[in-house]
Amino acid sequence: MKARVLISPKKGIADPQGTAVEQALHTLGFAGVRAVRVGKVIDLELPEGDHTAALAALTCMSEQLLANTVVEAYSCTILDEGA
Amino acid sequence: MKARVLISPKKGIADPQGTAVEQALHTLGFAGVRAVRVGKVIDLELPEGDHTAALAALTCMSEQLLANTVVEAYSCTILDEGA
Amino acid sequence: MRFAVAVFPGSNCDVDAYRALHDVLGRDVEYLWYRETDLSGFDGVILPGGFSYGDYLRPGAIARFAPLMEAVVRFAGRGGMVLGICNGFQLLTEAGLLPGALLRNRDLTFLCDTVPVRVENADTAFTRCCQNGQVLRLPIAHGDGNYAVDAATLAVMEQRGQVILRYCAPDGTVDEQHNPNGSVANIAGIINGQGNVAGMMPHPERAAEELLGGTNGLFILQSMVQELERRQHEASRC
Amino acid sequence: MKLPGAERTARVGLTDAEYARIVELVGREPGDLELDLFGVMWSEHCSYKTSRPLLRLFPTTGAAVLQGPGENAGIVDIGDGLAVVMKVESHNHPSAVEPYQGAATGSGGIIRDIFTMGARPVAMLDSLRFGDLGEARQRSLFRGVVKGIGDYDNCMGIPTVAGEVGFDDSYTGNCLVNAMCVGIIRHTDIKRGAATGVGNPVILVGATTGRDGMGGASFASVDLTAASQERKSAVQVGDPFLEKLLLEACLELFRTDAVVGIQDLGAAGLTSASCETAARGGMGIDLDVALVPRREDGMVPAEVMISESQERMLVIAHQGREEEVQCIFDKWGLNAAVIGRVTDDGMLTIRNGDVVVGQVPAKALAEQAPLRHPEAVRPAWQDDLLDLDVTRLQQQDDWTGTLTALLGTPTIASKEWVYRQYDSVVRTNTVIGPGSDAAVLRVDGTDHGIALTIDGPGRMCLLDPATGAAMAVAEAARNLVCSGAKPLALTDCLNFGNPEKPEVFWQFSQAVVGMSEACRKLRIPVIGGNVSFYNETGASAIVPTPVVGMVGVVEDLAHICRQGFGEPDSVVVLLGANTDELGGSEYVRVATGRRAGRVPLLDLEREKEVQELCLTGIRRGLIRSAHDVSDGGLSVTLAESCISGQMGADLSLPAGIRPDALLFGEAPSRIVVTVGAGDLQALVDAAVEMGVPLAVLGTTGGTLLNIDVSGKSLVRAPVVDLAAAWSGSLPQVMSV
Ligand SMILES: Nc1ncnc2c1ncn2[C@@H]1O[C@H](COP(=O)(O)OP(=O)(O)O)[C@@H](O)[C@H]1O
Ligand SMILES: [Mg+2]
Repeated sequence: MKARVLISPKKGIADPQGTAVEQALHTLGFAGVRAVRVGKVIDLELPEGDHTAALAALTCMSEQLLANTVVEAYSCTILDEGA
Repeated sequence: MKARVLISPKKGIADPQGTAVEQALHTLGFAGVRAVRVGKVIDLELPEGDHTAALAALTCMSEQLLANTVVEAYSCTILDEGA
Repeated sequence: MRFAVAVFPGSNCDVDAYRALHDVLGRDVEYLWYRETDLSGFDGVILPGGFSYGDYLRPGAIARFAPLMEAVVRFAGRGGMVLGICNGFQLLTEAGLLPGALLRNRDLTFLCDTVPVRVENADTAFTRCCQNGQVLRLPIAHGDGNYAVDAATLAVMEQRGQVILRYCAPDGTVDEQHNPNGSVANIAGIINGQGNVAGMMPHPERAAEELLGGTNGLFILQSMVQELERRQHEASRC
Repeated sequence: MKLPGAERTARVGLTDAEYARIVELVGREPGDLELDLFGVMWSEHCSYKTSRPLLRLFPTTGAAVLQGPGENAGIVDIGDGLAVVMKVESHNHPSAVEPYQGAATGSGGIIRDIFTMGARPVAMLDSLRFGDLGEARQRSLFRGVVKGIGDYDNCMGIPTVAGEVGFDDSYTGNCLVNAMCVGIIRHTDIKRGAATGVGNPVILVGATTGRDGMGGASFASVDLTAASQERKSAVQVGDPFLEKLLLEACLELFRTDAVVGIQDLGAAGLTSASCETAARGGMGIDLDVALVPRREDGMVPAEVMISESQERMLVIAHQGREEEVQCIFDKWGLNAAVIGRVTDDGMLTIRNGDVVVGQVPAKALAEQAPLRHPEAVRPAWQDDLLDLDVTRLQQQDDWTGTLTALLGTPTIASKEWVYRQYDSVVRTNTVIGPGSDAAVLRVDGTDHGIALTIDGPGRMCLLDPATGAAMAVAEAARNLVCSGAKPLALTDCLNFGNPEKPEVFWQFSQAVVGMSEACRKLRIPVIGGNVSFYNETGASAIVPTPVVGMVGVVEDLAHICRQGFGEPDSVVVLLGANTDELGGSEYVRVATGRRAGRVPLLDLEREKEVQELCLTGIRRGLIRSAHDVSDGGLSVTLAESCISGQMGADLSLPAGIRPDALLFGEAPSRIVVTVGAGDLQALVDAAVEMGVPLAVLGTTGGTLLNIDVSGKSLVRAPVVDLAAAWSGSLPQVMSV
């Protein structure tokens, strides 16, 4: 099954990259854009099986490897049922 | 309103980060994980207004700046209605 | 003959390029601030290495919209010579002046080294002082040098001789073992279809003095100088 | 007697006695905000209250010293009207929490210390310590720290040219990350961090201010503690792009004469920058926190004053030049806000809009923290460490195997895995980059160069802190000499455990004494430094780790040396003498699992003579390569010279010493050099004249390293095999 982990800088953690993108968007004329935060999206495929177990595995992967939990928050979702 | 742009490597384009993450996950014992692709998630806030116009603006930002369409695909979503 | 070395916020090999052209080759060089819009009076433009806009989002993604880049696009359109080195190469692909894109290095780490590269086409304005097949030792220093392009475009580029430099073994053999960053077909440098815009990850400007470990980069820089001399000569004949 | 407000004092980490002193200095009970300021400024980190009395032992003067300790960085003359500005600083604790950002902001902080003096930074160095790389956590710290340093320095366009990495279990909970920055400046361009001239504007430039990096500070007010608690863990995030702009903007600003004084914002942020500049200038500063550009809402004055948001500087400009300053920072897209004025009352006055929220003497905050004199007691276990029965070390046959294994231990193995991630050549001044004993940079517009190194042989310091610290100085100087430079000055970073423990304070005092003595004997002044205490988790402290960063001058770039054997048929010569000492060596650690034994004798007179001979030989063009004997001993030095030069050598060592001590003992004051056969006599003559022992070991050439003793081959191996063990080790360990 397909799954997705979204990883973003935690609230209160500075995001210089987000700031730079925000400024660039302003320069391009998108004046109203605010609060830009840049994170990562990790798409992956898991063996078919139980959703709850899959989510537990994703959480485990995120805690151990995918996210740096000192500065990043993450969220996991199962995207579909079929292969 | 809050919006999100997801950016991922296009099919057929190498994804060194995805490959590295997949290998690391295998090493950690998540043997069944496949097809890992690492992209970016960009969260931002737009002035309240029309959804269609907002999506058009997001597409414009993505084409021009947020994604490099030579190697990346993107998708835009409005996350909520209220401020 | 006047060279412009572009300076974007975050450029940092602008100095390296300036020194090689000015101090070593004795050429007329000027730094050009990214807000400038006028390239008249310049014959060649160097887009230097570094981290324009901190490489945020993607290397070159934000610098591409600098006012100076509009002038560079026009300059290139008129046939002006543009060399993008490292971050400059990334910028040229982002701006659409060169095909393809530069992804994170295969091993995901920044790589500082001096590596052999083979000259694939010595019949260009940027390589005319070299021989086909000649192996140059050039410094590299990048985190995103993994050249990617779709197969169809690559086929056309190969056919037209647009690949000018490839990573190789010291004896010139091109193989995966001597590909430092995972670039498709070991590509280290390319040129556009018109032959006036080139981009490369290796730093020729850092290989211009014996004291600093070698002068192989001069083959590239001298080629540019010769081409511009040739152009001047031609212009004066008309 | 308990003073009123004493429980507030404990909250900001001060003692009752310190509180009493504050009341005396301020002339009344301090308010909450005022107490917060004292809390951070009188912390060990900012005030050096425990270390200062001892640091006075260091020799800090000399003909070449233009600025000793006390400013943001030290400055030493290198001739031609030019000077080197340098400083090393620790970022150990932040790196242990978040290795990438901790190391990155460590680089950022030390770079600001250099350009705040008016200098352009030209080189970075780093000294790192971790626990056992067999543990995943240690690998991830190592990986994160190296990437953090690389990403920051590379983006700044400052070459990282040298460094060192060591491993020991004592660093498991306390990795060490010491960063050093070196700048070059004209004497006439030196800036200082002093606020002078009544009415002159105080301008905060660079990044906006948020609640970052207040993890170290506790607050006197209970409310505030609650509000800040949530952010206490907030990791400081480095923005090298912004710092690059700040650097260029400041250097551009210095080309005008609008600046009176300037100081970076480091620990204790605006508080330390304002009270220190005021105190140095003998003036006061009156500032309004409402004028500070912020990136977060609802910050109270104490948070603004104490925030450690990165990439900010405090500029004191001449009155009337505000617009000019503004203009330059505008050009670089940076904030510049006039937040106050210089006054003549000696007070740091803090307003929030119209309301004065705090007012204390600037000098009291910056300079008058009462000194502490903790007890120093030699640890009871010190003698156990010294106890090593070398007769029980097995005298086996396979010395080649032992050497190969030693070459692969992380502490000795090639650090290319690290320095490949650093741009070591940007700005095109790097003549010798990482991979030799010292880095050499050319000095623009002259024939001269500077050589740089950073060293901290911690293994010896545990066994004998005084000798170990002296060895750090000796080894740094020796490394510079091997590259062809005359050592000029040093900056140090003293990494220790909790100084309130008498054993730790004993280690610290011993180390300072040892270092001072070495500096005096070798005539190398200390021009700045940093102390990092409290490097311990649970009950265990790190091994004492004094680290020395040193600069030397290369008179003529035509005469420099690398460590590799460069030409075949060169004569290999040992300067100095071998001893049978094995204490503290990596060999003993591998063989017994202990860091043990008496450290080898360090004879500073001998050290000096060996160095002088080597430098003379290089300057006279006799010596072709030079590499000192350090970690792993003589055989490792010889192997490294073979590997670096991709060339073998056929050698025979003087007999009379047990083979393991001969091959692996780490006695100091030894350098392996090569000379052309025709130059050998000249070198021998010089050695005799200077009274330095010297031994001809053999010749370079071929593809094998062969080491004989009394006609019997002890070590015999293809250089490619040794190279594989040495170069392959870290990449392999880190690929897991
Ligand atoms: N963290 C590091 N950063 C940059 N260079 C490093 C680092 N660690 C080691 N090096 C380089 O690797 C080489 C060997 O280091 P080291 O064994 O500590 O040398 P030495 O024993 O001569 O002091 C030196 O050139 C040094 O500068
Ligand atoms: Mg050495």
